[in-house]
Amino acid sequence: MSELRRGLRPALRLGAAIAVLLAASPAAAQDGGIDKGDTAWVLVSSALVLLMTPALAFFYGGLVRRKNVLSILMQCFLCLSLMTILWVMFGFSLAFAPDALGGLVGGGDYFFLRGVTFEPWGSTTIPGQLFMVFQGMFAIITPALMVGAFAERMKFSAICLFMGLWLLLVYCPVAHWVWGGAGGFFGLGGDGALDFAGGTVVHINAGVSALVASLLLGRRQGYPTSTSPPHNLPFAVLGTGLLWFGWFGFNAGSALAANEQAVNAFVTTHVATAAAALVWGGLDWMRHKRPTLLGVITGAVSGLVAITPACGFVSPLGAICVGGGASLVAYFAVVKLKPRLGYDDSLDVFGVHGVAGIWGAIATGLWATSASPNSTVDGLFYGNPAQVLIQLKAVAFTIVWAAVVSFVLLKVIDLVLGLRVGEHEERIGLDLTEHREVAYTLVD
Amino acid sequence: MSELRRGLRPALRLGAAIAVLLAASPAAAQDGGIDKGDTAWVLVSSALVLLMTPALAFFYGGLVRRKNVLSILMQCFLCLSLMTILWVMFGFSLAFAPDALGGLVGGGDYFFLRGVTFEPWGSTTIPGQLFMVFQGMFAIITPALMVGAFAERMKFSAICLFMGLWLLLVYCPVAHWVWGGAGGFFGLGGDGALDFAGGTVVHINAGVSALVASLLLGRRQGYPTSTSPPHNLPFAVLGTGLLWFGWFGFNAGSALAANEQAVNAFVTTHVATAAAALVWGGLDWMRHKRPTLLGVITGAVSGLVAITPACGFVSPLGAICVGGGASLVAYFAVVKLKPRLGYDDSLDVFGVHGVAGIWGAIATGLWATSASPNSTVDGLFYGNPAQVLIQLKAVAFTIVWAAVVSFVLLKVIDLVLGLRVGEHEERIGLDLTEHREVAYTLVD
Amino acid sequence: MSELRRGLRPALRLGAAIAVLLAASPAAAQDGGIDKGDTAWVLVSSALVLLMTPALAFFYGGLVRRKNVLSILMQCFLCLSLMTILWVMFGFSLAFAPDALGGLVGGGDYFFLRGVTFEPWGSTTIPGQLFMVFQGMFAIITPALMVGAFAERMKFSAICLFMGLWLLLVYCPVAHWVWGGAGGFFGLGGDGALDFAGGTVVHINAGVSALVASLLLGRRQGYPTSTSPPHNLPFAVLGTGLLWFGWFGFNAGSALAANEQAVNAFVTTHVATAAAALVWGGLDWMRHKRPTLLGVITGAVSGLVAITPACGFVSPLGAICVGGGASLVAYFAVVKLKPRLGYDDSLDVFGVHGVAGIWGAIATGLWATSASPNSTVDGLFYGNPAQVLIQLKAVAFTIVWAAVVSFVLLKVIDLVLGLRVGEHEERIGLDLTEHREVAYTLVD
Amino acid sequence: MKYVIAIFQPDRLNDVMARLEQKEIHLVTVTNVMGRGRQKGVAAVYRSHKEAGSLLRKVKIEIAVNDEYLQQTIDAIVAGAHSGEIGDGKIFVLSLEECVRIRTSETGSVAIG
Amino acid sequence: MKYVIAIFQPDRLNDVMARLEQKEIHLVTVTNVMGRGRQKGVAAVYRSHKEAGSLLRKVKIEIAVNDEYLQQTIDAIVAGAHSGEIGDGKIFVLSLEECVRIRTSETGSVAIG
Amino acid sequence: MKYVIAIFQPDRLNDVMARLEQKEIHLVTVTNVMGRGRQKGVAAVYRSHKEAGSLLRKVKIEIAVNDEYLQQTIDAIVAGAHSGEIGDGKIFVLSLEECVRIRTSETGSVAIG
Ligand SMILES: Nc1ncnc2c1ncn2[C@@H]1O[C@H](COP(=O)(O)OP(=O)(O)O)[C@@H](O)[C@H]1O
Ligand SMILES: Nc1ncnc2c1ncn2[C@@H]1O[C@H](COP(=O)(O)OP(=O)(O)O)[C@@H](O)[C@H]1O
Ligand SMILES: Nc1ncnc2c1ncn2[C@@H]1O[C@H](COP(=O)(O)OP(=O)(O)O)[C@@H](O)[C@H]1O
Repeated sequence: MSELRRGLRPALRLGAAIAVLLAASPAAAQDGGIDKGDTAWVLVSSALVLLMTPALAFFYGGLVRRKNVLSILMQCFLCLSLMTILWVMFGFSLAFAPDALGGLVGGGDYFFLRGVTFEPWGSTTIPGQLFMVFQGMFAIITPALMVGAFAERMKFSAICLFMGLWLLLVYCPVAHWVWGGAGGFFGLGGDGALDFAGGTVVHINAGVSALVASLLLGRRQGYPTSTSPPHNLPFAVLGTGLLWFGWFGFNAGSALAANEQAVNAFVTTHVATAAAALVWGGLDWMRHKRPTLLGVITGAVSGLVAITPACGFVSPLGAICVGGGASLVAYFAVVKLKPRLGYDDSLDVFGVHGVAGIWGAIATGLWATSASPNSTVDGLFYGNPAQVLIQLKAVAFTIVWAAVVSFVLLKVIDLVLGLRVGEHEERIGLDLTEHREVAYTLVD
Repeated sequence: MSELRRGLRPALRLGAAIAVLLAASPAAAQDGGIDKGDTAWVLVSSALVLLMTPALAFFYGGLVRRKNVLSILMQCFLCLSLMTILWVMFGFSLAFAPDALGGLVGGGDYFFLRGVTFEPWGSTTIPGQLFMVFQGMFAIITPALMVGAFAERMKFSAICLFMGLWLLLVYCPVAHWVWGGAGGFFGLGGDGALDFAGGTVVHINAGVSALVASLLLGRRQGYPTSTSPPHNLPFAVLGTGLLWFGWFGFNAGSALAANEQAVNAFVTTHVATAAAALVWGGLDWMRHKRPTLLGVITGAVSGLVAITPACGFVSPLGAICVGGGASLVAYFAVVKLKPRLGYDDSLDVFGVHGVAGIWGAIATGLWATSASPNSTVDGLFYGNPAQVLIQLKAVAFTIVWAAVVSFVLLKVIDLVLGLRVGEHEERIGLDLTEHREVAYTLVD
Repeated sequence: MSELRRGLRPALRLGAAIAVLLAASPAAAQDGGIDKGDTAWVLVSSALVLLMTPALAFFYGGLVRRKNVLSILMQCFLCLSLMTILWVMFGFSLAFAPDALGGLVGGGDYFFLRGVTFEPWGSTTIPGQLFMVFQGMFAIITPALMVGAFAERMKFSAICLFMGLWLLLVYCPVAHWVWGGAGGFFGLGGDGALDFAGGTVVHINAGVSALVASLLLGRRQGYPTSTSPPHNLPFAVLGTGLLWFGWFGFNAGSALAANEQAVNAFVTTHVATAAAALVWGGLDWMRHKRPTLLGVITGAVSGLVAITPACGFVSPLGAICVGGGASLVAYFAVVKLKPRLGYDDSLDVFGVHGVAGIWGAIATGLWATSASPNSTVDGLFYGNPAQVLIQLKAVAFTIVWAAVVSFVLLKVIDLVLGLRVGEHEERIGLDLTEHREVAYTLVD
Repeated sequence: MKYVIAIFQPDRLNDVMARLEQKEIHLVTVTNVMGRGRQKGVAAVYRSHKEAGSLLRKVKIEIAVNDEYLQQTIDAIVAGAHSGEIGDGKIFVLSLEECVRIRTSETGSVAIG
Repeated sequence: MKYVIAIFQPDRLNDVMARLEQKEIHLVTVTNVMGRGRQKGVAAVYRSHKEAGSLLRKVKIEIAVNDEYLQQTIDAIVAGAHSGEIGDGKIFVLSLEECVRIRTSETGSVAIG
Repeated sequence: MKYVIAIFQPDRLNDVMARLEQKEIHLVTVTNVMGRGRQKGVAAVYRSHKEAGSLLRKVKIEIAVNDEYLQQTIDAIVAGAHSGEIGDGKIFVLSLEECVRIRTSETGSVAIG
């Protein structure tokens, strides 16, 4: 978000201005450029993003079989707890400290939050600790997104190890390039790749790694002939509702201020999601003579994914295109591509997050407009074709890094622990075999 | 809310004042009277109101039979997506653009959000786009409220068509009269009908239309003898909890600022809801020797409905009366009126939203007090009997418009598409026949 | 929070300063030291704390048997409604009005909210009514916490009576000592017991009373041999997710401002919870060769409990210790102590809230550091051993008061109404016998 | 003694129970089942993946009766469950060798009612 | 061979299972059912709409045994499920013609255990 | 006529149903059950409280067939449910005295199909 930063400057100059203005009063000194309104908004946004992980747990958990629902929820709570600790110890530093290894990753300056203060972060008007925890919520949900690809067959121990390493070796570097690095992307990002709230860092990253994981894990028993329908669709719908709600913190919160840019991100996020839900529903209707609810919520999530990198840069009408397009590409990936290639990405993490994420990153290069508040960049449709190439480059970098590192990690873990549970365990279900619990009593 | 507007002015004069105060600094020019604290609060409120629609989906979904729960959730998600798109394209303009057709509705000035900027909206201190999206959330949930009346028997295609037209032809005009029109109510509202957060526009509107719909649709098979109990009461309770939570955004957010008026609306909303829940529980206890949970949550929702128009104008103690009274009238409507008249308003949309909404509008005229922050109007109990008549007139206008237009719409749609699914489809359930899905697996 | 108050002063002096600064403008006069950003944050926090009670209802409800889930939800909604009314009528005054009975409790000055205005509360920058409703949310959830100890066997009528009296006779006095009293703790607290967001008032208070209740009620039929597993673990997980989300309002909101202290409380709350979840999961893993999800969520709640009194005073790294330690002590209490002593604290209210609450209060005395924003006190590990004793005294006072008064109340109610339902009712389940409802249909 | 098993449409349960009441047959055990019959199930679709002819919800009731009650039990069920449409269901009769009332340990015909 | 069907109070399941264990009867199939018996169900009320005498939760177990095990099976169930209160339930015994163990395709008595 | 009851692993249901289809046995009733068999259940643990050998999810199907169809019904079930592992389950055959199709009131063999 070197770009985002730039985007923010005006707002921040303003923040500074206020500080100056108040410098006369004792208050000012004490307050040191922290804006109460901005702080309130980012506090709330952090809470909203936290909620997205339980929300995701239900979105995924409702789609698996009864015997595996707890394993999904457990893996999401693993992310909530493990990633948080890793983040405050190493992750934040690796992502946001000054360059190390020539910008591949951040240095150790902030290990254990050393030097992360309550002073305004960078040129923002919120405390550094708040920026840290807000970003920490992103570091929780991103690995959690991959859970949908492992579903119903991966060893919990292997998941713990993989998730932890993945955060440090895949997420943090990419986050550093896009948001934390001086030049970003090994200095290449200097040319201004746009990613407002995490299209590359979060969705492409997780989506591609998920694909790799599902290929290495292999298919579930009986896939595709006799896998069973979602055991509790209302749970998936509940998850979607909470995701939509939380995503406002994810996207609009990324403005790091309660300003016009946040409002723009809020509006575009909402509109794109609605458009995507409509499109997927329509495709179902045409294809199966009935619109399905699972289709509509899958579309909504695809729209949320695609608008993530774009939300601060496009207009509400542009957002309709970004969202609508997201459902088209994701629908194609889920309904045509996956069956054809025959991999078992159980809950379509790649189809929804990977493919719609890539679409979103590109679409940002198409519909970005400098008319958006605090934004200075135009996309193809506003006369700046170059931006598309810049976006493509960022996408390519992310895909390659995520794919290669995830592949290596999984191979190694397979040797050390083994990735997959036994046939018998898979049949009985992970809840009982991996966690010694049953989700619902049949008789009590 | 011409009245509300007036109510807001002081706060806004203040906002202006600040702008003046800061005008010296470059910041000010750039900030143009946007208040970060107010913006943060309305951003959050918009998210809270969005959450109310999934919440409503679970409140309703838990009360129907297993075989129809998805159809309810689907209809709510239809509102989330379709209404959003219609709103940005036409709805907002029809509701909030300068008068057209002599104030019957807004003009086309804001079609496709043309001219909706990030400058402060009207005399508020929040960006116009934020006001637009906040109001858009109201346009989503209002039609969704009617879902409870169609439940378990209406064709999805007919619902899509009806909902869309209803938004443009019923909701937008009434919203324009009450909040968007110069004089409001064809200039009659100039005399100051009070509706803080949508008693007439939202609840009476939806409640009355719901009654019309349930009359035209006719009863469900086996009603009333062999309709079955709520298939999942905890879902209905979950929905209620989330509604209560989201309603703070709905009511306190309608102050469009984080000011004393918002606080008053927050407190009265909370108190009225509690009182209503207690009263309904008590009535159950007296009548059936046991308080029922369904009674308590129904009471809570009735209280939320009734306080909606009043929340900014009454005192906390007044709110206890508004809420308690709401349960009394709604209880009567649901328990006595409906069985007597024998219509099948499946989930009591009319009883709860219509009747309690009417009560709330009238009660506003009884307990309104100019002692409330930013408020200038007194009700009957504070020496201004006239206000009751003004309220009644507003109610009457809304009822007539909603009833007549909804009736015509439904009749036409019945001819074009047919309103009701076949007997066999109704028996199998709408989830499978209208959406090709099953909510819960029995065996997996 | 005499201490907290002190902690706040700087910020408040600042607030004042701003007022002075703006005094020139008409705005100022009108605004009277209310800060929009702070108000926005506390409005949101109040809504978040409200959500915690439905969240708790699901956390508990998922853990009981199908036949009793509604009784749990009902008892939580009883708190939502009854406590709210009692609070506005008497509770707030008893807790926060000037001393009566020599500081044992607050006087009647604020009965029926008389004299509770929209002017800034005390030295804060938020309206008095907002402070009142924010505190009211605490008065709702605290009694609700005890529901887990009564579960599956207590008469609803007895619960109503007990809860109401408990609020006025146990909660309000302790709240007055800790937060509302001049000197606090009969003037003893003057030496500065630390309780940022309610370790003593909320968790120890409820936990100890819950233990007393479970002892007086006796065990459920068939406990411990044939009690059955959680009927719906996903519900408990949903509750935990929402609790984690809402707790940010509970803890960070207790700063009563969107300032650095709120940020510190937010970060420590999040980190402690994550650490606690990890530790409990680890203990399970070691003890049963598998980590259980119920263990992880129980750990998370223990962490949230323990960090509550500490969140504003400790550092993020200190929070890891507070949280990790919480799981250790709570695990011991739940897994070893309870079976040994053989009481049936059905859902471990004492083990989780009582024990982890006591740990948290003590831990505050260990890890408190004046380096935290707006904080002036150091704990043992920062060279001030005295603080531990001060904390222990506060804990002791709370335990004694809660235990004695609860014991008396329950004994009296047992005589008047009887505490426990009949054997037959208990077998059939409270949903049907106490509330005439069934949670889930088996056939419809 | 006979053991009667009947499978029919869930929404007919109330009618059937009522009919049985009338005939003084009070004791019934009800189970939630899924059935595949003549009435081919509608195929469910999840992300465009068709679930082959999914099973339909049905309800199963079991009634142990003395031989003289058999006919009216069957009649009551048919009367309550009949709609003439495919999917109405079936009634199966098995012979019951012994019956024990747990509360009293009575056996045979007396224990049935 | 006999096919034993027993219906009793859900909260008795653990006891019954334990008793059966003692008698070395390990193989059991359990189903969640609802029953209307002597013990009249409590009427549920939804928004003041009374649900006529609602069904009560019961649990049903099925056990296939060889004839010589029949008596002790019945005894074990009675011992575990008996409370002397209305609602205790019933045991039904049907004759079992054939039994096949899917894993080994063994049939008859040997396949039962 | 025979009344066939089979209990097997839930994840085998699709295979079994398919096999039955092939043999033109279309009418089946499926129930969700829990079983305790040879295959000892894994003990579940809640807050370190062990649930003694918990029951495992199984699925039960019931099929009424005419005698001549019996063997192929059994074969189809075995073919679909067999995995050779403990837990595969059982098939039980009872004699069926009467069968009534509710829709038409037909009885006997004709009513079965
Ligand atoms: N021969 C049978 N064996 C087991 N169950 C059966 C049999 N015949 C019907 N059923 C059950 O009865 C239900 C209704 O049967 P169906 O054939 O649809 O009714 P109809 O005969 O009126 O068309 C089926 O779904 C199935 O559950
Ligand atoms: N004749 C019967 N046929 C089918 N089910 C029965 C029969 N008698 C009892 N049951 C089942 O047993 C349960 C308990 O029966 P009930 O009459 O209440 O017990 P008790 O005979 O001890 O009073 C009933 O709810 C019902 O499910
Ligand atoms: N004698 C029996 N009576 C009732 N149910 C049985 C009986 N034998 C097996 N079952 C059912 O079949 C299921 C599988 O039985 P199991 O013994 O595990 O299979 P296998 O014989 O292949 O080891 C059991 O869980 C139980 O539900």
